This record gives sequence, structure tokens and C-alpha cells, in this order.
Amino acid sequence: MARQSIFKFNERVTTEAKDATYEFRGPVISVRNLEKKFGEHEVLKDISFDLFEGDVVCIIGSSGSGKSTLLRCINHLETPTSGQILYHGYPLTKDAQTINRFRSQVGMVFQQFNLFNNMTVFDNCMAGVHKVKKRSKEYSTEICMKYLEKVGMAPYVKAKPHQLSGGMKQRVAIARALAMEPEVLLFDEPTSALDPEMVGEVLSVMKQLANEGLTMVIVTHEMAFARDVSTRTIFMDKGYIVEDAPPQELFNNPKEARTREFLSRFMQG
Amino acid sequence: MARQSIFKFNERVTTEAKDATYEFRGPVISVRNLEKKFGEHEVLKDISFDLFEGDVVCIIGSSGSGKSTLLRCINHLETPTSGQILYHGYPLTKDAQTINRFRSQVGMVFQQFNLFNNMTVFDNCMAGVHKVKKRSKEYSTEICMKYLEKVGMAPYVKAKPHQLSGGMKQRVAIARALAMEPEVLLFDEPTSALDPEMVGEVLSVMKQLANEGLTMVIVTHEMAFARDVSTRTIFMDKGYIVEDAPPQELFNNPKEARTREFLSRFMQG
Amino acid sequence: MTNTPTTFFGWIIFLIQQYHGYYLQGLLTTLETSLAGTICGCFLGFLVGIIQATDIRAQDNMIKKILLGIPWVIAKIYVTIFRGTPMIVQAMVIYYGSSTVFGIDLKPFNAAIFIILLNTGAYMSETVRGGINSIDVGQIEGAKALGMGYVPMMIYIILPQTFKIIAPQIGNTFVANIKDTSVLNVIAVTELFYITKVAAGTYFRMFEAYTITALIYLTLTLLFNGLLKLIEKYMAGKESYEVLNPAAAK
Amino acid sequence: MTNTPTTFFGWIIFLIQQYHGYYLQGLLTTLETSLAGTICGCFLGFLVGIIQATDIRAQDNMIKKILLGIPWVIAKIYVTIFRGTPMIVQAMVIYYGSSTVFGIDLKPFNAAIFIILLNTGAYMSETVRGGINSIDVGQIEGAKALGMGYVPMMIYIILPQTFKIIAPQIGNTFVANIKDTSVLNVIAVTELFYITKVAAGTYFRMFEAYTITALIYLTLTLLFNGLLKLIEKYMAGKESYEVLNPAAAK
Amino acid sequence: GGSGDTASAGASTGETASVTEAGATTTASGKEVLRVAMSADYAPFDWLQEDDSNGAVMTSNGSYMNGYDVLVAKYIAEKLDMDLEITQIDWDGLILSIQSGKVDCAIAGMSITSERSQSVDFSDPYYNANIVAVVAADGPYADVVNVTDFEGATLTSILNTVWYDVLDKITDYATKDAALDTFASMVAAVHAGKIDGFTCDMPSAKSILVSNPDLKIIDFEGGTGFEVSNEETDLGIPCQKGNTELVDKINEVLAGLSKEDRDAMMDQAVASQPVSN
Ligand SMILES: Nc1ncnc2c1ncn2[C@@H]1O[C@H](COP(=O)(O)OP(=O)(O)OP(=O)(O)O)[C@@H](O)[C@H]1O
Ligand SMILES: Nc1ncnc2c1ncn2[C@@H]1O[C@H](COP(=O)(O)OP(=O)(O)OP(=O)(O)O)[C@@H](O)[C@H]1O
Ligand SMILES: [Mg+2]
Ligand SMILES: [Mg+2]
Repeated sequence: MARQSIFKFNERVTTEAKDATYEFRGPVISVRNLEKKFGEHEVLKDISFDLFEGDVVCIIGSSGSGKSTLLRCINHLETPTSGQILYHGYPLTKDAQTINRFRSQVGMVFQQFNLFNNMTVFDNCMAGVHKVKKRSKEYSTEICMKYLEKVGMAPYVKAKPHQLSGGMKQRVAIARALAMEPEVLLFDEPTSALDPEMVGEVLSVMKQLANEGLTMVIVTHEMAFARDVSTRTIFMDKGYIVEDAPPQELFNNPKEARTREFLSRFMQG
Repeated sequence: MARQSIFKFNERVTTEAKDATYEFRGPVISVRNLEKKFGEHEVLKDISFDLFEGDVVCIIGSSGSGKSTLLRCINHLETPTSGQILYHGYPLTKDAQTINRFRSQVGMVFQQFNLFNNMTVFDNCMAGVHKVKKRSKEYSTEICMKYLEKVGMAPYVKAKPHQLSGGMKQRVAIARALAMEPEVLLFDEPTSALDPEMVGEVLSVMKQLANEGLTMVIVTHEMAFARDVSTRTIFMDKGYIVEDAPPQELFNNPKEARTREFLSRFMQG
Repeated sequence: MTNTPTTFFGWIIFLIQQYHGYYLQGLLTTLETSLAGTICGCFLGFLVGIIQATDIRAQDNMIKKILLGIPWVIAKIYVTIFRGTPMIVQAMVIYYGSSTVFGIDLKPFNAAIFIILLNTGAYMSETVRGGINSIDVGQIEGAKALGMGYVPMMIYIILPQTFKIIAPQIGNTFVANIKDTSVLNVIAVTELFYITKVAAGTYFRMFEAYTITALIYLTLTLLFNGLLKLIEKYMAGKESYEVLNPAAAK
Repeated sequence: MTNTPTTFFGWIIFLIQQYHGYYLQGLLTTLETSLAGTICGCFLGFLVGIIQATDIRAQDNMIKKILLGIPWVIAKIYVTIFRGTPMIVQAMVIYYGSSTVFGIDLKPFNAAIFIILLNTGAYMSETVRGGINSIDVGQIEGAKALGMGYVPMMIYIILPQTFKIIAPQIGNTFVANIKDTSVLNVIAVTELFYITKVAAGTYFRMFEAYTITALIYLTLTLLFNGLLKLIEKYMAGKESYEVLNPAAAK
Repeated sequence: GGSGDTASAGASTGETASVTEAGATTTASGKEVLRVAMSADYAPFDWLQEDDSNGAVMTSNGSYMNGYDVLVAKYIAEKLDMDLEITQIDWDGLILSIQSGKVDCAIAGMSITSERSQSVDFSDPYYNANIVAVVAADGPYADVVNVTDFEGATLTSILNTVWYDVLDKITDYATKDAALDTFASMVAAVHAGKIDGFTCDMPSAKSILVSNPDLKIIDFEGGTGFEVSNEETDLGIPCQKGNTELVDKINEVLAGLSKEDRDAMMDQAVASQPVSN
């Protein structure tokens, strides 16, 4: 698979970042003291962590703890109240072009899928590769069909989103994000609507991509999934990162009492 | 909990059904040779099963196999292409009033939640009890708060749906359905967006309700959940019911090859 | 002849001096008729729009089909005729026709409101229909699943969401109505536009007479739009929400 | 004088015989100006509506604020003036004003299209703004997350969905435009309504002359609505979809 | 305001009208009422003013109307010993009001034609206005004396009027432009240079000049202008078709109004226009 190198991408994003890649091979994305408030309501509190190339970070935590908001902040869909998001060590300038380039390298699969209602499954996938990344029609078709097949949605290319089942929509959303061949992928509960068979399929695709160097952040409620797939697991509670550790450690030997409590049902089950 | 008796309800729905309950204590809902086509596309094929009082039926099956469509047909949100849905042994007449009464006794939690965007969490719950069932304001408030508390959403009564996280929306949808105190509840993946802790909470509420005689149909992808909570499990594939058996049997000793295949990942996991 | 104005602004001031009473009276009539007509017309439009958005399904029984079908057909005919014909013709038929054919002697002012109302209703019904159709079907299914009837569903769920979508349209309609009252001089309603014609026809200064009117219209439009923005804002509610202390909550 | 009609229908037939040439010519002018004006106006309306729907955020830098702000302010002023003033004033200012002030000698016909276009654009922009605001934010976020720029997002995602919502509005606008061309006689455009006035004024048969016009309008409206329904249907696409054989796919 | 407002005004015309058993409309004073419609936007025949100066009459709409039409209406009402009630209504509405019986007649500068006579009954002429042209005072056609001097000019008038029809005679050497809808727009067109001038009746031309001194009237002397028969420039009073009783009564009154009286009345009207005093 002809994955774009970090260098090539940086040349296209910002000149600061371009220089950076030669001298500095640090984290792809760093989150620094991120805070986010909605009105009075403080949703993210002093969040800091780094993402390195090939990392598969799973974020677990109770409902409403701020996991989705964190992903949305990373992707600049929400503006942080304070704190920074660094890309290859540099904060992004705020002009629309840079942010759009950044986003086309940092894909996202939403909890609510957000497929385009007016487009067929195929056009949904093509929107990113062909229209945004301006790849040739042949190349785009090929790569879209490849990922649609991987998630088993190739037969449905002509359907519109409202004609699909929940799991089907989710699979299209995954294929759409993968077809962009991003550097980093943010998944918000990517298997919530999938049956165990399909979860297995998606898992194997993800593992393969991770081996090829794709960096992933996955919000999930499936502990087994997190344990199996992640290189690092982050446990969030009430807007804080409570624990950030390799999965073996976090699941078998959680340091914090809150983590233990949260995992108790999973451990028993 | 002052749950309405079947008798009382029947008096209000159809006169045919009223007579029925004295002589016939059969299934609450029977599905008979149900078929559903979307255009050329055959989604449900010859589906038949019965639901008895207190039954907790879990429906499992791969994505796109027709589970959601089946629930929607039971609730008359989709019109079956052929076949019948019997309520206490009688088909419902098609006038809007009867169907609305039926629906207010057969609650539904949607895969996409379908909360009312223009209402707060509290008003979403009240819509059913107060506005449809015309219960007093005091009574409605009490019961809504009771269920909102059970799912941990009481602090958020003043929020609007777009201000909630995915899991929060799902919990409000569950509370809204429970507050209606229906005879039958149809759940479409009720725990897909919930963390393990919350799944535990919801599970215990459901078990309690089942003990009180509530009949439930639950579409789910969580095999452990299905195994633990159901009195009967139905496995669907490509629009057919492949297997319909108690969970012990279906999970430990599936008869059909397709069922075995589907469950293989879960069994290993 | 000595005090004949010579400049554009001179003429404007002169015309205002000459006709300020009439301009005011005309403005009042315009405002009253178009406001009353728009408000009542919006209600009518919602009603008719709802009727038109009802879909009669093949599986409904005969009685229901007829019960739903008759209002639907009436609504369709009403909307087609009132959207499809000029307001001046409607005014003539309603005002003079009612007197010639039925011997009803409508007061011009009442006839004016009636005409604007019917006209607005026809246009608004299309707008409402579009708005209703644009509501996510999940909202409708959510209501149906609770066993909610058609009318409460409309009142509590669909219409509040529709209103938000079509609020700019209501603004458009009122602004259009303010201007459309001009055809009502054909039924002896002396509104703002007629006064303008009189001023222009008496002094043959079109630009100046119409500039005054344009400024009045502009002011009205701005005021009404401001009002509508306030209502929109009020309906949207607070952006933030309170999180109650779990212990305190009930 | 011997063949003076005595009945309502007699008069209608008589007037048609007398004036059919003029009616046809007027109809043609009305159609041409309002059709051209509506179509171009819709494009303008989309453009202006998009500009108005852009929100300039506090965190944007100065240059971006200015770059976005200037068109926004211009759009705002344009919409306010053209929605807020009567078309007849706009017609006078554009037609006579352009010649007095700039020495541009516009042909009445071209001026007419220009005026309708600008007018339609102002109204449509409000409609478009409302339509855009009613699109689910998930659609916008989906596009943003792909790194899609503002313009392609509008073209591929938002506007196609907006069009579906506002299609009835476009119908309303065209119908309104057909009628509004009547003010254009002030700039020597002889359209349908003027012919009607002439026919009515010659024989003093208001009802009959206007009835003919009303029927013509009605026909036009029905035709245009039918056309719009077809377009809506075409844009909605097939209800059913093909499931490809997994082997055949690709 | 409706007709009720006029009662408080206390003018001779202001009393609330009611319909007697006989069908004729009378006021509290016992006199019958002559209900006349006028359009108010056609100086010097009719216009609105702010008060009742110069003998203006309050209309049923609560406005004060004056002009040649008002003077004639007052004269007729007085001679017939009737109370006068003027309704102010748009041109299209005038005829409909007569036909639907909302008023008895209209005095609104309407020319008598055989076509119109099929729908209403006209009285005898109450004014005859000859045709003139109005041009820019400083323009190339300011010194025209004969219609043939309009060589190369662009002229127009209002569609479906005798003023517009006579322009057919000059199409050999001048341009007859598309018709406009009002005198006011033609004045604007001259100011904007879109046309060189327009044709109209003499009283209107005088009125136009009162407020637009930069224009000039070309009054063709005998043989140099547009030859038209008197019938084409006669203005009459339309009544409901078949109401010969009223037509006869009006004709009787008009018979006593000589050409000199009429011209004097017209001069009075032009002189009472608010701007000129
Ligand atoms: N409105 C529709 N038009 C056409 N096809 C539809 C429509 N709704 C559903 N389908 C099709 O029906 C099939 C079954 O859909 P359904 O939503 O019932 O699946 P499901 O079993 O609930 O799947 P999941 O677990 O992914 O939610 C799918 O193939 C889907 O494409
Ligand atoms: N637009 C908003 N306005 C106000 N509050 C919001 C908004 N969006 C999210 N929140 C609040 O932020 C908190 C975190 O939400 P978030 O969606 O990040 O949770 P989450 O961890 O993803 O939960 P889940 O697992 O249920 O999806 C919640 O309390 C929610 O109510
Ligand atoms: Mg979330
Ligand atoms: Mg489903």
C-alpha cells in the first residue's frame, strides 16, 4: 500500500512543521494541558498525552467522561478553552487551509457516523479521496472498493445511508475514513453497532494498518477489544485522565481505585 | 410499582381483545409469517414467533440481517409486505387510535435514540407519560425522575439532546421508554453506547422489570448480555430466523452450522 | 410659485410637509392590515400545510381516506388558486363580487385583512409543508413509538422544530405583505402606497414620493426583522444548561 | 356596437378576440423576464445566502475576518435594501437613475430582468440561509473531518440537501415574480398586467379582463409547479437500490 | 377609516349615509346623497391635500380631496340639492364600484369612448381638453411649433389613450416609444433623457409644469397640432349602465355650465394646487 510518508505530508502542511521533521522525531500529535468548557460546564480538565507513530491508543471511561469531546478537540471540531494540540511538535496555525490539510491526514469515524445523506455509499467514500485529496478517479475507485470490501459493504455501493442498517452505516463510515489513507485515525466507538463477526473483521483490518505505521486513537466501551488491540490504554473519568498505561498493566494491575472500580464488572464477566 | 394489568389495558384497546383475555391466555404478541420487502430487496422472510408475558427475548445476528426491521414491524413503524402481528391473539385494526394505544403499551428504544431535539431531557420523558398517557403532572414527574435516576441522568434533566454524550442520549431514551410503563418493550441495541458500569446498571433494571412481568425484546450484539439476561435467544441471518432457543442451549449447543460460525469469535474470546 | 422646491431633498421635505398626515394614516393602514393578515395567515398556513403534509396511505380504510381526503383536496384547491392568481383579482372578486353576487357589503378594511390572510395562508402552507418534510424522520418515529397522535406530535415535536427552520420565511412573508397591500387601493383601502401614488400624481415627482415610501418600508422591515431575531433567539433557549446536584434532584 | 357581449363569458371571449395578440406578447414578456430573473436570482440567492451563513469566529485572524467580513457586510446591505424597499422604487432607481447618474442607457427589457434578479436574490438568500441552518450539523462535521474546504462542502453536501428543503420556496418565488413583473410598466415594459389594464380600461370590464389574466397566471403556476415536482423527484433519486453480487462488485 | 369617520367631520358631505325604503341613499339631513368615486392621483382633476382649504371636500376615506373633478361634483350636488359623498379609490376600482353599486358615478377625468359606453352610461362631456406635448425646456425640441418639427424625437404617452394613439401620425419622422403607465413616470423619463417628450391634455400639462418648471408645454395652434375630433378628447361622467335617471339629471346640470365656466373652474383648480400658493 502506497502510504504517504510523514515528510511528504509536512511539506504540504506548514513550513514550520517541515523543518521540524528533520531534527525532531517526536510525537505525531501531542495534547498539552487541554481544557474544554461548555458554558459553566467543564468537560475536559488538564488533559496531556502524546501519540507516536504506530501507536494504538484506546480510551475507555464512563459515559459523559469527555472521550468524544477529546477526539473532537484533537480534530479541531471543537475549540479548546485552553491548552494546545501540537502536530509534529508545532501548533497548527488557524487558517482554514492548514486545518483542512491537517484534517485530511487525521481521519475521524464519528459515534453517529455522519454519512452524507444525499450520497450513495460509494460517493460517500469517494468524497474524501477524489474530491478532497484530488486523487485520480481510477485510483480513488480502487481504494474505496478495497476498503468497502474489507468491511463487507461492497454489494451496497449504490444504497443511500437511510437504506442501511446501523451496522452497515458504521462500516461505511470506517471505510470512508480508511480510504483517505490518513496518518492518524480517530475512532469514536467504531464497533458499537457491529456484531461479533464484524468486530473481528474490523479488528484485523486495524491491526494490519497499525503494523503499517498508522497511528490510531480508539474510544471504546469494549474492554476486550481495548485489551487486545491497544498499545496503550487511557482511562478517563469526569474529564480527567486517571490512568495512562499499557493494556496489560491497566487491565491486570490498575493503579487507581477508580480504574479498578470501573473495570470490576469486566473482570468478573 | 403499580403496573397496569393486561385486563385493564385490553378494555381500552379493542373490544375483541377484551373478550380474548378471559378465555385465552396465550402470547402477548405473535408474529406470523412476517415478510418485508424494500423494493426488490427482501429483508424479512417468513418470520414467526410468540412472545409470552415476562419473556425476555434477545435477538442476535449479523449486521443487516433484519433485526431492527423486525422490531419496527412489530411496532407498526413499517408495514409488513405480508404476514400478521397479533396482539393477545387478535390482529390490530388499522385505525390510528388503536395503533397509538397499542404503541403506548409497546414501548421502543431506537438504535439512533430519536430523542426530541426541541425538548430537554425531562420533557422528553414527560412527553409520553404526561402528554400521551395523560397521567397527572405529579405522577408523571415522579415516575420520570425515578427512571432518570436509575440510569444516572437525573442531574441532566435540563440539558437538550445536542448537549449530551452518546451514552447519555441512550440512557435518556431508555428512561423515556421505561417511564411509559409499557406491557412490552422493544430495545434496539440498548447498551451499544454504554460503558460496562452503565451496562451493569441497565441490566439490573431490566432484570427487575422482567421479574415484575414486563415482556422484552432486545436486539443486541453483546453475546454475554444476551446470555445473561434472556429467557430465549433468537439468531437471525439474512432475514430468516435460524435458531430460536433458550440461551443455555443456543450458546452452549447451537444446532445450526451458521449459528456456530457466528458465535465462534465470542466462544473463543 | 415662489416656494416650489428645486432640489431632491427640498422636494422630499415639501412632500412630507404636504402629506405627512396621509403618510401616517397610510402607514397605519398598511401596518394594521399586513400585521393582522400575516399573523392570521401564518396560522392558516400552518393548518393548511399540516393538512397537505398528511399522507393518505393505501392501507387506510375508506372512511379515513375520505375524512383525510376531503380537507386535502380543499386545501389543494385553495392553495392553487390563491398562489396562482394575482392578489388584485382576489381583492376584486372578494370585495366587489361579494357585494354583486351575495349582497354582502364588506368594509374595505376587513376585506383587506381577509384577502391578505388568505393569500399569506396559501404561500405559508407551502413553506410549512417544506419545513415539515425537512424534519428528520427519527423525530416522527420517536413520537409515533410513544403512541402519540398526529395532532400532539405536530404541536409538541414537529411544529416547534419547523418554526425554527421557517422563521426567516415568515419574515419574508411579512415584508412581502407590507408591499402587497398596495393592490388594495382597488378596494378603496387608502394605504401607504396609494398615498405615494397620490403624491406622485399630484406633483409629478416620482423619485421623491417613492423615496419617502421606500424609507418607511425599509424602517418597517428592519424593525420586524429585529423582532423576529429576538423571537428566534428566545425559542432557541439557553446555550448552557444547569447540572443538578444528584442529591438535590428530586 | 351590434355585437356587444352581454354575459361574463361573452365579454371574456370578446376581449380575447380583441387583444389576443397583446395578451400573447405580454405573456411572453412576463415569462421571459420572470423566468430569467428567477433563475439568475436563485443563483445569486444561493451565493448571498452562503455568504450570510458563514460565521466569522472570534479566533480568526484579522485578514480572514476582513476577507470574510467585507462580503458579509455587502451581502447584508444588499439584502436589507432589496427586501426592504418596493420593487417599483428599485425599478425607477435602476432604470432612470442609471441613466441620470451614470449615463448608462439600459434597455427596459434588460433592466427588468436585472431588477427581478436582484429582488429574487435578496429574498432567496434568506431562504437559503434558513435552509442551510436547518441541515444537521453532523453533515457539516462529516465534511470537515474529511478536510473538505468550505466551498466543496457547500457544493457537494450542503446545497444538494438544502435544495430539497427549499424547493417549494423556489416555486413560491417564481410565482411571486410572475406577478411582481406588473410593477415594471413604470419602466416601459409592456407585460401581461399592463395589457390587462389596457383591456380593462378600454371597455371598462375589470372583472373580465382580470379573469383572463388570472387564468393565464394560474396555468403558468400549475405548469411551473409540475416542473418543480419533476425536478424534486429526479433529485431524490430511486427509492430502491441494487444489491451487487459481491463477486461482481469492483 | 370607513365612512363612519366622516360623520364626526360635520361637513355637508360627512353625515352617515343610510338606505331608505325607496332604495335611494339619504343622510340624516333628509337629502339624498350623490356618491361619487375619484382616484385622487390625477392633478389637476383630483388630488389630496392636508386640510379643507380652497374648498376641498372630505372623502369617505377621511382625506381631503380637491381639483376640477371635486369642483364639478360639488356643483352638480348643489344643483341637484343632494349631499355629496366622495370615495377615494384606485382607477381600476372606479368602474367596479359603479358596476357593483358601491357608488353612483365617477368623476375622474375619463374620456368618453364607444367601447366604454358598452359597459357604463356616460353623461355629456364635462370638460374638453386639447392635446399638447411636454418637453424639456432646455432641450432640442423646446422651440417646436408644428408637430412636424419633432423630426428625430422620441415621444411617448400612456397606452390606450388618445394621446398615445395620435403619435401614430409622426412615426414617419420620429420615434413612438413604448408606452408608460403614468404622467409621473413620463416626467421621470424626460428628466432621465430616456424620451424627448410626451403628449397629454392641457390641464395635466399645466399641473405638471407647476411642480416641474424645467419642462415646457408645446401648445399647437390651429392646424399645426394633432387633428382629433372633439369626441376623442371629451371627458364624461360614467354611471351604472341603465341608470338613465341619474345621467339625465347630471346632463341637465352640465347643460347650465358653459365653456367659460368650465375654463374658469379649471383655472381655479390649477391655481389651488398646494404648491402654487
Ligand atoms: N428504508 C430502507 N430502504 C431499503 N432498504 C432498507 C431500508 N431499511 C433497511 N433496509 C435494508 O434492510 C436490511 C436489514 O436492515 P436492519 O436495519 O433491519 O438490519 P439490522 O439487523 O438491524 O442490522 P444492524 O445490526 O446493522 O443494525 C439491510 O440490508 C438494509 O439495507
Ligand atoms: N455541545 C455541548 N454543550 C454542552 N455540553 C456538552 C456538549 N457536548 C458535550 N457536552 C457535555 O460534555 C460531557 C462529555 O461529553 P462527551 O460526548 O465527550 O462524553 P463521552 O465520554 O464521549 O461519553 P459517551 O461514552 O457517552 O459517548 C457530557 O457531560 C456532555 O453533557
Ligand atoms: Mg462519546
Ligand atoms: Mg439495527
